[in-house]
Amino acid sequence: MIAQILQLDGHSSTVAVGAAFPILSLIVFSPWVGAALLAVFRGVAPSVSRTLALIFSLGPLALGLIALNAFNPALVAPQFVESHLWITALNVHYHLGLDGLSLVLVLLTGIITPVALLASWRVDHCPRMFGVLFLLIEGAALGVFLALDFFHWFVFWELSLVPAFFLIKLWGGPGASRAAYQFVIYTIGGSAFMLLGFAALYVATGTLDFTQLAQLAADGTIGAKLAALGGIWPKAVFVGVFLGLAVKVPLWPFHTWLPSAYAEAPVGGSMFLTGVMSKMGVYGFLRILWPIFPAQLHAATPCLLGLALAGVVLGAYAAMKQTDLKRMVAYSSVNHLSYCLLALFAVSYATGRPGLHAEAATAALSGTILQMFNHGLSAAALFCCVGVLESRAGGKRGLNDFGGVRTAAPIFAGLCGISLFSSLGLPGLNGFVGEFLIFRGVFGLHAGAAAIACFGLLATAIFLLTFWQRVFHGPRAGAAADGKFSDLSGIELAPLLPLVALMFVLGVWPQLLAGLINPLVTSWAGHLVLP
Amino acid sequence: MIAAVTTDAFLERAPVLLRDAVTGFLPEPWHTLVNALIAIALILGIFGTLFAFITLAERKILGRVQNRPGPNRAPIPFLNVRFFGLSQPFADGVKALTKEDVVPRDADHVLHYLAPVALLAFSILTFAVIPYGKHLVPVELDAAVLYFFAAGAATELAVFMAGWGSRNKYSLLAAMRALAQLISYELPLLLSWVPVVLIAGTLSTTAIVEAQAGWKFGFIPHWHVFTPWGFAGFVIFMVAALAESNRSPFDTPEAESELIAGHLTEYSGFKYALFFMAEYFGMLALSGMAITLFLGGWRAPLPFLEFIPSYVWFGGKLIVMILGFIWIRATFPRLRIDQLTRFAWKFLVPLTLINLGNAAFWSLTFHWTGPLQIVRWAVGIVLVIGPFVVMGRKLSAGVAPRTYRYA
Amino acid sequence: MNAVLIAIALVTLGAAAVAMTLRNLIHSALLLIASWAGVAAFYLWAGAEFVAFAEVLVYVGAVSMVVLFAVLLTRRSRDDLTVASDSARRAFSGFITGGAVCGVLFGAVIASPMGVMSSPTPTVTVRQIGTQLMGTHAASLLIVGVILTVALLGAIVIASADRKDNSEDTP
Amino acid sequence: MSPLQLCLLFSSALFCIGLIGALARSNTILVLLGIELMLNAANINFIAFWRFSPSPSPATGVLFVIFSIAVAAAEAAVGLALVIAVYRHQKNIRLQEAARLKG
Amino acid sequence: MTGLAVQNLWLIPALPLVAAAIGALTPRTGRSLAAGAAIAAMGVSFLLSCGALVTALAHPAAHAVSNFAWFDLGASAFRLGWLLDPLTAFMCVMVTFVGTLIFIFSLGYMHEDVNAKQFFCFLSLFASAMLGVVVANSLLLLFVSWELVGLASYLLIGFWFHKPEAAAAAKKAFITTRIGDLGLLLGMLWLYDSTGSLLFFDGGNGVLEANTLGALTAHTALGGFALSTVIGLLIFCGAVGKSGQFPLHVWLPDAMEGPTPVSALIHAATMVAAGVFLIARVYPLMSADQALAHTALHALTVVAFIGAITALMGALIAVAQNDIKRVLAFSTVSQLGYMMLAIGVGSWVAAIFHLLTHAFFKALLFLGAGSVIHAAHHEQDIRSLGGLSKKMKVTFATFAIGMMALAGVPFLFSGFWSKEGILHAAHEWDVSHLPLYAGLAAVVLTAFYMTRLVAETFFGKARSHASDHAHESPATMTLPLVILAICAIALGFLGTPAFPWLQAKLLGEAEVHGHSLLEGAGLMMLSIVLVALGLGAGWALYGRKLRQKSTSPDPLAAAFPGVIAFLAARMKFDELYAATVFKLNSAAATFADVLDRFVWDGVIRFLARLGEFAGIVNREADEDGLNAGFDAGSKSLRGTGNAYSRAQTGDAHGYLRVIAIGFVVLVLVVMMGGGR
Repeated sequence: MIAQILQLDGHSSTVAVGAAFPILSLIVFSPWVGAALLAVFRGVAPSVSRTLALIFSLGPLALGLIALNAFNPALVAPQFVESHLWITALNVHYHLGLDGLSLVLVLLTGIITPVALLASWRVDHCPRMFGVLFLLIEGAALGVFLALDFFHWFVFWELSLVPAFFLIKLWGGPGASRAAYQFVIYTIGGSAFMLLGFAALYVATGTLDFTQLAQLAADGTIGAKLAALGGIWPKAVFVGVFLGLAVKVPLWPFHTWLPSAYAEAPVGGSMFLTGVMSKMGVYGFLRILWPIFPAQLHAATPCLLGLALAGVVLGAYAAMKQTDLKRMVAYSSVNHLSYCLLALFAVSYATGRPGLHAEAATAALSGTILQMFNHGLSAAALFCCVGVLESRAGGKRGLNDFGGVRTAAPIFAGLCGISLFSSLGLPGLNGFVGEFLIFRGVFGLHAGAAAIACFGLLATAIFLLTFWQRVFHGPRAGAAADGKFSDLSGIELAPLLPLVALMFVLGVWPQLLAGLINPLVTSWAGHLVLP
Repeated sequence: MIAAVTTDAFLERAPVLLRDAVTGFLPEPWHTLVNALIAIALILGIFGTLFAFITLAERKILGRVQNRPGPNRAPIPFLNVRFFGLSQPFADGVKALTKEDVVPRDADHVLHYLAPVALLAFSILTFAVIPYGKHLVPVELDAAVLYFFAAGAATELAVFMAGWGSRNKYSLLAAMRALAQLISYELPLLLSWVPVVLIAGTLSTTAIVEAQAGWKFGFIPHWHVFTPWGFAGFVIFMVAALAESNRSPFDTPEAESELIAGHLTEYSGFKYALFFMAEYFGMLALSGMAITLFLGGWRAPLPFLEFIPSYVWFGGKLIVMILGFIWIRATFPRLRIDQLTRFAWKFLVPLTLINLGNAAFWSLTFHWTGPLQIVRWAVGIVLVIGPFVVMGRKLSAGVAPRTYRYA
Repeated sequence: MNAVLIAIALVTLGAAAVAMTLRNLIHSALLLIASWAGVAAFYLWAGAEFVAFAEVLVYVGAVSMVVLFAVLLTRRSRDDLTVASDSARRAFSGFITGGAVCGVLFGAVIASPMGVMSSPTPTVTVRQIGTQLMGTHAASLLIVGVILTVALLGAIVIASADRKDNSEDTP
Repeated sequence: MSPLQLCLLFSSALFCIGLIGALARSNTILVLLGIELMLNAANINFIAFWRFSPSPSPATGVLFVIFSIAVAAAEAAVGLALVIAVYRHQKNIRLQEAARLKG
Repeated sequence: MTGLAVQNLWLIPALPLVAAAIGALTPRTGRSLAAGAAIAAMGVSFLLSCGALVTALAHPAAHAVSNFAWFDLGASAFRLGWLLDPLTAFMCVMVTFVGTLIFIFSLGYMHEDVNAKQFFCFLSLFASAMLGVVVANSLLLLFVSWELVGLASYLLIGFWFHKPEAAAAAKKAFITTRIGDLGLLLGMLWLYDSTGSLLFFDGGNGVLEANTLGALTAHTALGGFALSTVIGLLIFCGAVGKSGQFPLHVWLPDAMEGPTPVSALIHAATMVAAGVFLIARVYPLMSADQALAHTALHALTVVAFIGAITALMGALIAVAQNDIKRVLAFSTVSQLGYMMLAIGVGSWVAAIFHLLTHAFFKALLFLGAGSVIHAAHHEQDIRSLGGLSKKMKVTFATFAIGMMALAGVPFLFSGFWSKEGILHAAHEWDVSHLPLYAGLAAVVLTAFYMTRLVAETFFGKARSHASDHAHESPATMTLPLVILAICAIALGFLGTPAFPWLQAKLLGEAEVHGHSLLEGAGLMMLSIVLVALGLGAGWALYGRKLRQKSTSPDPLAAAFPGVIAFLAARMKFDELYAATVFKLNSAAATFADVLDRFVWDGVIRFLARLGEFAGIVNREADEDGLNAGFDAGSKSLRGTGNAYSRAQTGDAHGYLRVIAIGFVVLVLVVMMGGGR
């Protein structure tokens, strides 16, 4: 209805440009408008600035839902496309578009950001700037998910680092400064390679538009053009882009910045980092690396599969060894995101080989996207829970600093438990469907990888249950020993409840998401050929 | 007034037929003018009489409520029969007319004179668009509701003129208070009928009444008040209307114990009577508009009662509303000015905004059927009750128990 | 037809002109309200019913109140009555400039050839206005809404006194 | 003289009255009111052109006036709020005395 | 009475789920609401299950299904569904009936617990999941419910989570079963990958239907086995975990840390039987390779041997346990081994029969034990009990019935008939008779340890303060005992060889073909003798000379101290796993951590130092060379700005005037210019 009034129409706007309502630009820039406003209003009361930030962070969600209403999942091509010539000399277009993948991630961002802001409600140190940075980072992430031209895609990609840096450094824990620098320099280092790669790609092809590049890649012309550059360029371009993305995800062994960054960031920051920022990397893999460099990726997959498996298994095992709860959850993120990459690499691995099942590839790719969304929810919820623990224990968050919390705070224990079980892929909660589809796909594409990855599942269960057992069970001990450990207050419930509700809803009714992405994924899996 | 539709019952058409019979004696070009004059005369006559008897009814009912008889001694002139004191209003009128008209020396004479006139003129203007019956709409306007409230907006001006023109600090203070109150409640008043316009899709009063035709299950009328948002809107409208017409419990502008008689302090005699009359007219007009917007206008509540002419229904509803006003006045104590403004801004305005969203939800889900219909109602009701409870708690949280530092 | 227009114009202009010369601010504000009402009458004359009512609602109902409040809130003791030293010069230059603009405008209007306009009074229903507002002009409507909200919030922020002053009042 | 020209003359006159008021008066409130008059004059033009245009169906003039009224209301609110702020600061509302940005 | 259509079968698991939701959402004080909802939901589910049974028995051979799309996947959709056949129906009736009784029992048992409402919430969740397992027509839906069953079990074992042992036991149970579940998951993936479906029955396309099975057996997978063998064995892994089969049985005894009704419902009657049910459900798949002559191994052979080992091992360990619940727990392990054995030797019907009878009498035993524990203030050591037969007459009588049913006392008790069926099937198995011998040995041992249990618990004099002051439990606890005891006797007559009604219905046969009891008389005589032997030995050792003090030595342990100590330590399985699997696990964790901390981080640090050095070099160059030029440029810009700012007078009138004059001038220019 609203969509009709705004004359939004996924079908027609794929071709007609300009006349349509620019909903995607609104999605991207509405948080920035909020950030600007908030930045201008100095001296407003903290509660006001928090509320304002929350309201503006809800904007993309509302707009995303409007877009969802008008979205036609049956179409594979990007919808609501906005394309305007921007820099003529570089053939750069301001090009935004929304397909099922982007939509899912836009909705995820729209959900996680307000929830993270709610979880940071108690941030006392300059809440206005906190809100500003959060809105900035939200806009940047949305820009990454919606941009279809490398130029501003990269701008958004890098812009997302700046607020993240300040969020970690200024609001983080004792080691925050070091972690922030490590995080930013590591990721920028990766991005630099990527920029280099795209520069070379531009020289070779003359365009930076993702859809055009993918088209060229499908034709096979891109390989020829890169080869024309000569030397090591064809390989170097791929490696550069790969490095940029692999650091961001992160792919094992480029993940060492992650635990400290996640652990030192403030609660809301960790939630956003794990919920949204880590998805940017996987999104890059799906949107850029895989469509544009299918052949190179295929050639590298035997090695990459190994790395992804290492992420799955060793990530989980490393988590088992952590005593800092935040680091533990951070490592679980490494583990979960590696599943996504595992699925993608398996698809790429099987491309062009005999016995490729399109159904398996469909399942793997669907699973990847579902897993991205679901991991966003459950990891954010877990970080939120750890944040609550941390606030109760006066900053301590060791595995052994607690005991018997379930006696002291049953509601909190229940919600945290649901998040934990969602994270370890209990059926009936959201995590299961994605993991099942990934395993189903990977098994069909590379059975051995699936079998090894099972160890990851087991290890995940072990360390998450250890977390649960040590912190929540047993006699009351540590920070929960005295009666001061209170159950959740209303404002602490606020971020957890929507997340947990979504876990249930998506666990029982995955069609909500699967319906959005299925045609897209099916078409991807239907065109698996090497140029 | 539109031409009578011959299919209606005779009684339904009677007023129009009567009017046409009168105008029929005149040549064609005069018809419009004479019709308008007849309408004006009728409105003035009927509502004037109604005003007179409402004042009496109010005094009598208040008396009864407060355990005293109320006015009962005024006799019918020359006959010396005390017919329950029914002639009291006329006696009052004669008294007001014959009293000396005192104007303070320093007062701004023009404004002092203009204030009651403007007030009465504008409140009479509002009567023009209310559909009193099936064929009884004085002026059919496309933007009738907007017209109604545009005309009503001028009352504030009159209050200001009265307060400022009197050159009396109590008058001025009271006028400022009155203005603060009027402006505060103008907002919920305006916002509370927006959902009706949203659902009915029109600003025309006749069309809004038309939109409330029919019955669900054959006995629940499709009046707007019988929907979650409509009920909330109606209640808010009535609360705001109370405040707009300076009725108790929102009668702070004329609070005798605080400000003598408010902006009316320097008025006496007939000008005072005019103010008095204008306020009652305003109340009547707002009631009429509430009936039109929420209570189905002139429509009968049950199908088998349709044989009773529409204007009778309208009149009946109007009288019920007025009695409600009187009842409220007899029941509630007066609010303090800060409570009053806080109530408007922190409670009514957010509530109306949420109600607007509620109505939007209602209109977006018009196609829901079966069990979804239940969901629709449940959501609607929750959207009314939830904010009411939450904000009600917030509102009363800091207020009760009340402490009086200077009292 | 024209007579009505001329009457409306005379009333409106007269009220406005007198309002601009009066020393009593309240009177001039009230006269300006009369002039706005005249403008509303002009809209009615031109067949723009909705705009007319909106004009009354906004100007007569709302802006006038704000103006009157502002006048009352900024009254000083006797300072009001003193005439600024440069007021004659200012008035003179104002008249000269305004007259020049007036002359230019009148000249332009009279000089421009306006064909015979015999079109009937156009009708525009509220429904049309509404659909256009929510349709083609939806973006503008949103922007105006934002501007209004921001302006009102800003006005409150600017006009509100320091918080300390009225802490006494809160119970 | 055609009605349109009359309308335009009416609006020009109103505009100039507003302009003269704004220029000649030193009271900031009156200056603001003059500006309001000028805005109204502009609105009259919109309506006039809409009323007498060959094809008035799209109601653009009306919509323009609606937006204009909304913006004018915002302007009035902000303007008068500024007046009050200035008054609180310098105890009078002479426009020529409010010439400094620093306070 | 009309039956329940398969389309409405989902109601049976849904009702307890609703009860669980109610339990979860009520505050802690709402325990009567939670309990009432749970019991009511189970009761209604029981009635519905009876309806389903009526439907199923009307056409016992039919597999009525109701499938629906869950979510879109590729060109089609991923589908789930419900299945109604006699197997499902019998299981449903059993689960809901036993469940209802146990829920009622819990009312009394958990009366004093502050978290009782949580308990009923978890129980309902469990019941719902278990019924989900039973009615599922899709391996995935079964797996989903299966995992939820595991979750509920986890929550219930850890119900007294403030006890560290309970928390640890819960985790152990979850992790151990999950190991098996991974096998099940892999099997499921493999099955899905090779057939494209996970529905059991789907109008000819289901995985348990003939043409799919044919395709599965036709392919060979790893090591020359048929695909169906490999998949079947992987699925069996899940059953091993869930049903406490060797070598994943270690969690089941520890699970007795949970409240006793939980032990009765989950770890005796239903959940642990889910593994057996699973294998019975996918029996067509498991047995698909039977027709293949050239294969090295049949899946069912593995099942049979695992079952036999488990049966014997469980019985052996049970002999040396002293905790009343541990004895019963190992007896459960042993009985589950029997069931697996039955399936392995090809008679899944016998397994299900035993499953049903076992559910009743083992639930009875556990509840009886619960009653004892409740009365004796949570004293569980049989050495400290004693003399309860006088004080708790109802409990003693019903417990004795359960004990005799378990021990297989002939003819009257259901356990005899179902066990007889299994031994009979094992006897007829032509691959090996080793399982039969193991089974027979377990018969003796079972009778022996049960006699010991009863003698120690109920006879003699009270050997502790707690058992001295024991008194009969309330009616909410004894009533279920009585009902279960009746069932423990009556149920056996549904499936006697003379009139094997249950077996016939399960197999989908319309008519019941009875056999003469004399057909397997030899074997039956043998087992009767063995039961008598076990009972006699038990009575001789423990009954004749009753224990006097709780510390007095065990006669058997006195005779064979080494063996009994080994058995009492549960054959040192936990120690074995601690030394191998756990060590490996923590070594892997340490490896991963060290890799991260030192190797990868070291690389990064090195690169960072390199960058830092480059930065230092760069800064030196900048400060001296570039900065000076910029300073001069910026100074001149500032001057221009100063000059321009003079025009800003701040006089608003002035601005307005300038604008007006400018306008006039512009208009004049345009007009003079000819109006172009």
